[in-house]
Amino acid sequence: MLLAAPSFGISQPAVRALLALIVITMVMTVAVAYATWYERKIIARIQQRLGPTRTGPFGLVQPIADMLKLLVKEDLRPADADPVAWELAVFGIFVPAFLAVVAVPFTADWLVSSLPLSLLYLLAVSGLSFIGFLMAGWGSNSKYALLGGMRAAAQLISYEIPLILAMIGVVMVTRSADVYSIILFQDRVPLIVWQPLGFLIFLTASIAELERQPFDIPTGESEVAGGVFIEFSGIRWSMFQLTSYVNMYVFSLLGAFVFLGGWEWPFGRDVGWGYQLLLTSAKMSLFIVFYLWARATFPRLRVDQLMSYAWKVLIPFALVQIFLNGLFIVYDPPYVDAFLLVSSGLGAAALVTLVYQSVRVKPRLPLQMFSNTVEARSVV
Amino acid sequence: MAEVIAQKAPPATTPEKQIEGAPVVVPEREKTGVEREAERLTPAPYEPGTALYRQVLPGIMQMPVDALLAFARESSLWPMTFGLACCAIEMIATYMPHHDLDRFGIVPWPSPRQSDVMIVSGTVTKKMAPAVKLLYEQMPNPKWVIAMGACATNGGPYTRYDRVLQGVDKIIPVDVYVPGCPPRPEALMDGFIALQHKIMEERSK
Amino acid sequence: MTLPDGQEEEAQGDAGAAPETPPPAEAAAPTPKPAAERPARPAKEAEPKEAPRIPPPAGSINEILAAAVPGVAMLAYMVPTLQGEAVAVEVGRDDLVPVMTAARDDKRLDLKYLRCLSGVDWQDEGLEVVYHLSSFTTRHQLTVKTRVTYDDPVVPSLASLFPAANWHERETRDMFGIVFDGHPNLVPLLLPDDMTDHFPLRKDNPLQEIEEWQGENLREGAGEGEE
Amino acid sequence: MVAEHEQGLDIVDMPINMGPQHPSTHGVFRMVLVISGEKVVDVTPHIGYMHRGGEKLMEAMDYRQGIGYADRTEYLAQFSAELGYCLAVEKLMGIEVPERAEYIRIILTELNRLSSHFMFMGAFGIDSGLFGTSFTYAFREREYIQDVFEEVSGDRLMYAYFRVGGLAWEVTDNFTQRVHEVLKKTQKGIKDLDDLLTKNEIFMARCQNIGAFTADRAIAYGLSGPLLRASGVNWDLRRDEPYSIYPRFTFQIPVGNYGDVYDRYLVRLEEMRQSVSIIEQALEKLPPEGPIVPEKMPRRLRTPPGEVYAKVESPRGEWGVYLVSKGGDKPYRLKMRSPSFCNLSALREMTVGQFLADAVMILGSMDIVLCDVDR
Repeated sequence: MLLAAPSFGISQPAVRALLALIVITMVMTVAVAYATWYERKIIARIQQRLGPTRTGPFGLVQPIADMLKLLVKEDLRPADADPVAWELAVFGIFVPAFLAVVAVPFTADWLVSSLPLSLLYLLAVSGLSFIGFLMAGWGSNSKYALLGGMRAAAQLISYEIPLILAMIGVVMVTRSADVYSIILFQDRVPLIVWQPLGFLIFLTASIAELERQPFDIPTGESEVAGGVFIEFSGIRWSMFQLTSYVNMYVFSLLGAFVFLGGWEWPFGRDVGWGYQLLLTSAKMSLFIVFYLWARATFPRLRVDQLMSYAWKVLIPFALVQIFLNGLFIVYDPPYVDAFLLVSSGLGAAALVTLVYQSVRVKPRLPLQMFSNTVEARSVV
Repeated sequence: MAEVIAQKAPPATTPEKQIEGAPVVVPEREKTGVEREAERLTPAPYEPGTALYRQVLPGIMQMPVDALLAFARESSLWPMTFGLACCAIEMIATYMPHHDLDRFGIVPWPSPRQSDVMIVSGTVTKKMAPAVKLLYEQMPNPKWVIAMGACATNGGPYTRYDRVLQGVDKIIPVDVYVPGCPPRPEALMDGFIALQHKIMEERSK
Repeated sequence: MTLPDGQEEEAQGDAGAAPETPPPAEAAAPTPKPAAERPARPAKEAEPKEAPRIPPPAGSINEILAAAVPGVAMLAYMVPTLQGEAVAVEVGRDDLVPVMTAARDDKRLDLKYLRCLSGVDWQDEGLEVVYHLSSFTTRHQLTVKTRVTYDDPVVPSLASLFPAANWHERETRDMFGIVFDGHPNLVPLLLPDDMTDHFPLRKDNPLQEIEEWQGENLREGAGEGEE
Repeated sequence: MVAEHEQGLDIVDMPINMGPQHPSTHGVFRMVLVISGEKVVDVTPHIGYMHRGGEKLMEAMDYRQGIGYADRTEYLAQFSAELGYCLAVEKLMGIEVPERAEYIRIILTELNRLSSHFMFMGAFGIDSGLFGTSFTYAFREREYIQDVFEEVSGDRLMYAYFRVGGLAWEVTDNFTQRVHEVLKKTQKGIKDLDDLLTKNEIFMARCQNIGAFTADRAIAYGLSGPLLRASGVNWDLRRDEPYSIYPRFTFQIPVGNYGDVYDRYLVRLEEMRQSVSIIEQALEKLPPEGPIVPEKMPRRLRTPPGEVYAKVESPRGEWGVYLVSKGGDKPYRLKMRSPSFCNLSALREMTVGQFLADAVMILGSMDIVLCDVDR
């Protein structure tokens, strides 16, 4: 587990990696269980009500109760469901989420394996999960599930591209695709300062990858009534929920490391791993609170609006970002970082105003008000 | 224009009741709509499954596991978003800030597969009864039913109209009856607490 | 077809039990108090059996309608509404459609808004369909009625004229059995699809009795659960 | 011409059954949508799942017992339903309602319009995808209004407080002060919902020019209320066919231009503000004391034979009562013209050609109450 620290008396790195994996899965399961509690409390607070309070102090036992209940639920399978797709759907979604955790450096010396291309590995693995959605959608042989599955595939694929383009911008600036060295690069200034446009694109694309509220079309309750997971019950369904929260952790960690400087930025690396862990989790919770807040306050986009937003807005802006980075890196003007900051900031401002104005640009007549005393003739 | 594939209700096949030796004397006359509907309203069977640990663990070991699972089940009852009539408005009011059901760990889920409790809130008419029965059968097994309001209990103010089913327990077994027309949100919460006591008491079955 | 003014049945409120068509058994019919206790009522003049048919004043819209559709036997009278009085017109079954098209298209009437279409079951005087029309520009209100007998309850459908009538006619067919010929899809609306012979709102369809014990199929363990 | 790889395949439109149990069908309403890809090709609504014979049972109940059924038929605007029923019977019997009772009736009906529109705002937010936030904000205000109704009539939802001829009993003595408190909270609630939904980019993108309906199609389908006004028809029963004491107040009637889902939302939001001003005017003019039931009320309400078609502007549209009486104390035939029934009949023409997600929005914008549709 501790690559550079004393190695628990076990020499072979493989056994240590295995030990680290077991510890991570245990920690991640507990962390995910309490993510459900955390989410219900925060969304309840936004909606002016108390979250679960009756089961244990402050409802802390609620996630355990939910998990136990789901464990013992009867596992129904629709008679005419496709058995192979049905069984493997869970693993199709579950495995990529936990694979991504392997390459994430929690603190300077707490990481399972240091891959030279860990950023590339993370993006590639997180792109795998849409196969699981398709299998779940097709396997459960219900029209809603099929519709949800198709929408999930379309959304995940088309939001993978802006995510990768934003990351390419980052890699161009830091000249390395290893998350560890990207963090080391940000010891003086976090990358969000140099790449605000890249940060915005990453943020929206990550919400879409997680299928959180503004983009939760595959599992939207009001249209597709639970979409892909409509036929799953009991422990199988809770696996899907588990992976959606693991993905949330992974993407908020990724955002914290790449854009906010991870455990490096204000205090540097020599501070003890306790502070580093605290710093990382603080930045991670910034992202998580944003995801939960988005879930409580944003209505859902329509499928065609979602697609046009990805292809017509996010990808062109990401390409502009990469072009600007390339320009400055090749010509290397004296104040490279100043230019980077200015150009990317302008790009971010252009993106925000475009989105803000896109709906308002069409002039719309206000309501006509007719007084009730005047015998106003009818308009028809 | 794509021809409309109207989803007709499945025509009820008239079962041939061949009692041995008795010649079929009466020619089978065309069943009227009322009789065909009566066949659709047969009560849903209730077959309680036995959990795996009950077959494996010896008697003495089952006690703590029963208690633990009963606590887990009672403190995370997930009802289905299924409102019928006026009682549905009071059910929604119970989820809202003034009387928050989320405190009991009760979160409404859209699909019957992920829910344990079915709150029948409103009048069950004979046209809706087959749908209610189908939803009940789709729910995974440790499931309970709360009949909310007078209409679900015995037809309520509409009990004398022949299109209304006099009580939902004619088609699905009901665990808790909540009186009132519509019952106050506090009454529904009291129904949930009664259900929790019932789960605790029935844990050894 | 003149209005069949069959002898009017005295349907006294609580005591009237006409022999052949029993009115619906009241749920909790208040037992009439013994005559002694009842306060001496002033000698009541005979209760008017039929609403007085006051012909509408001259110049009201039924003249315009009569002019628009010459040669149609129309019985017009005034009907109360919240704002005063309105004109009601009783028309035979077969010249219903010309009257309605005239009411809708005539510029002076312009009755484009079909508000309400209801069936009324006058037990032995047959089934009646009542149309309430009104107009936004000329602010007229008109009620058109037509009567059909029990044995051939067929009325021409107005679904082509007024799209609003589409669902109302399907509902009236479910409840009263009045068939609207020419209706695009006269499939049961409020009743299950295979129930085409049971008309709940007809007077001869009594309310069902309240069953005493309903818990026959309670779960066997359910009873003893409570303490 | 069909590409060769598609030669063998025949593209079939997929019928989807938005069944009686669906989170966004506001109760038991079933739609069979035939969709090709995401576009809706055909809609066949199935209703009747909540048909429980309100009209048949009202024929068996006399004029005092029938008010409970008017409540239960229109269970989100109960006071409008009771007002329509009482006005019909009073018109037939020729009873004059005292001043004080008229004012209290108007105050309670307009408060009920507010609570019904709050319910619409909440449900409409859920249809557009908000995870319940609009519901909780709207219900917080609705509970305050329901507290006033409970103090006055003793019940949260089924008030049965209006009687033929006036009111059942006197209101609580701090009635005006309580209503003033609730109005302050309601104005804050309306502002909250306005900020949450109206200027939200995604909400505007989801609602604007969806399910647009022209004025003459709206009249042909017999729409009424906010749907009719959103399509540009300037028609409000409280002004054009005045009943009770509405001519004494001055308020504005909002009328839309495009007839789409966003206009219907704006019309309802504006109507809530107008209702607040009506209540304030009515509270000032409320006579402090006076009878609430006419003195010489007959002990048994017997109506002379005849018929009347009384119509009231309920939050969903024109709620009418066609009452036919053959003398005696029971209505011979009572037809409730429910606005949701007529508004719903136009669903097919509004939804064909839109996306699946818009079909949910259009249904939500109609604000139907299923017991009102099936009676």
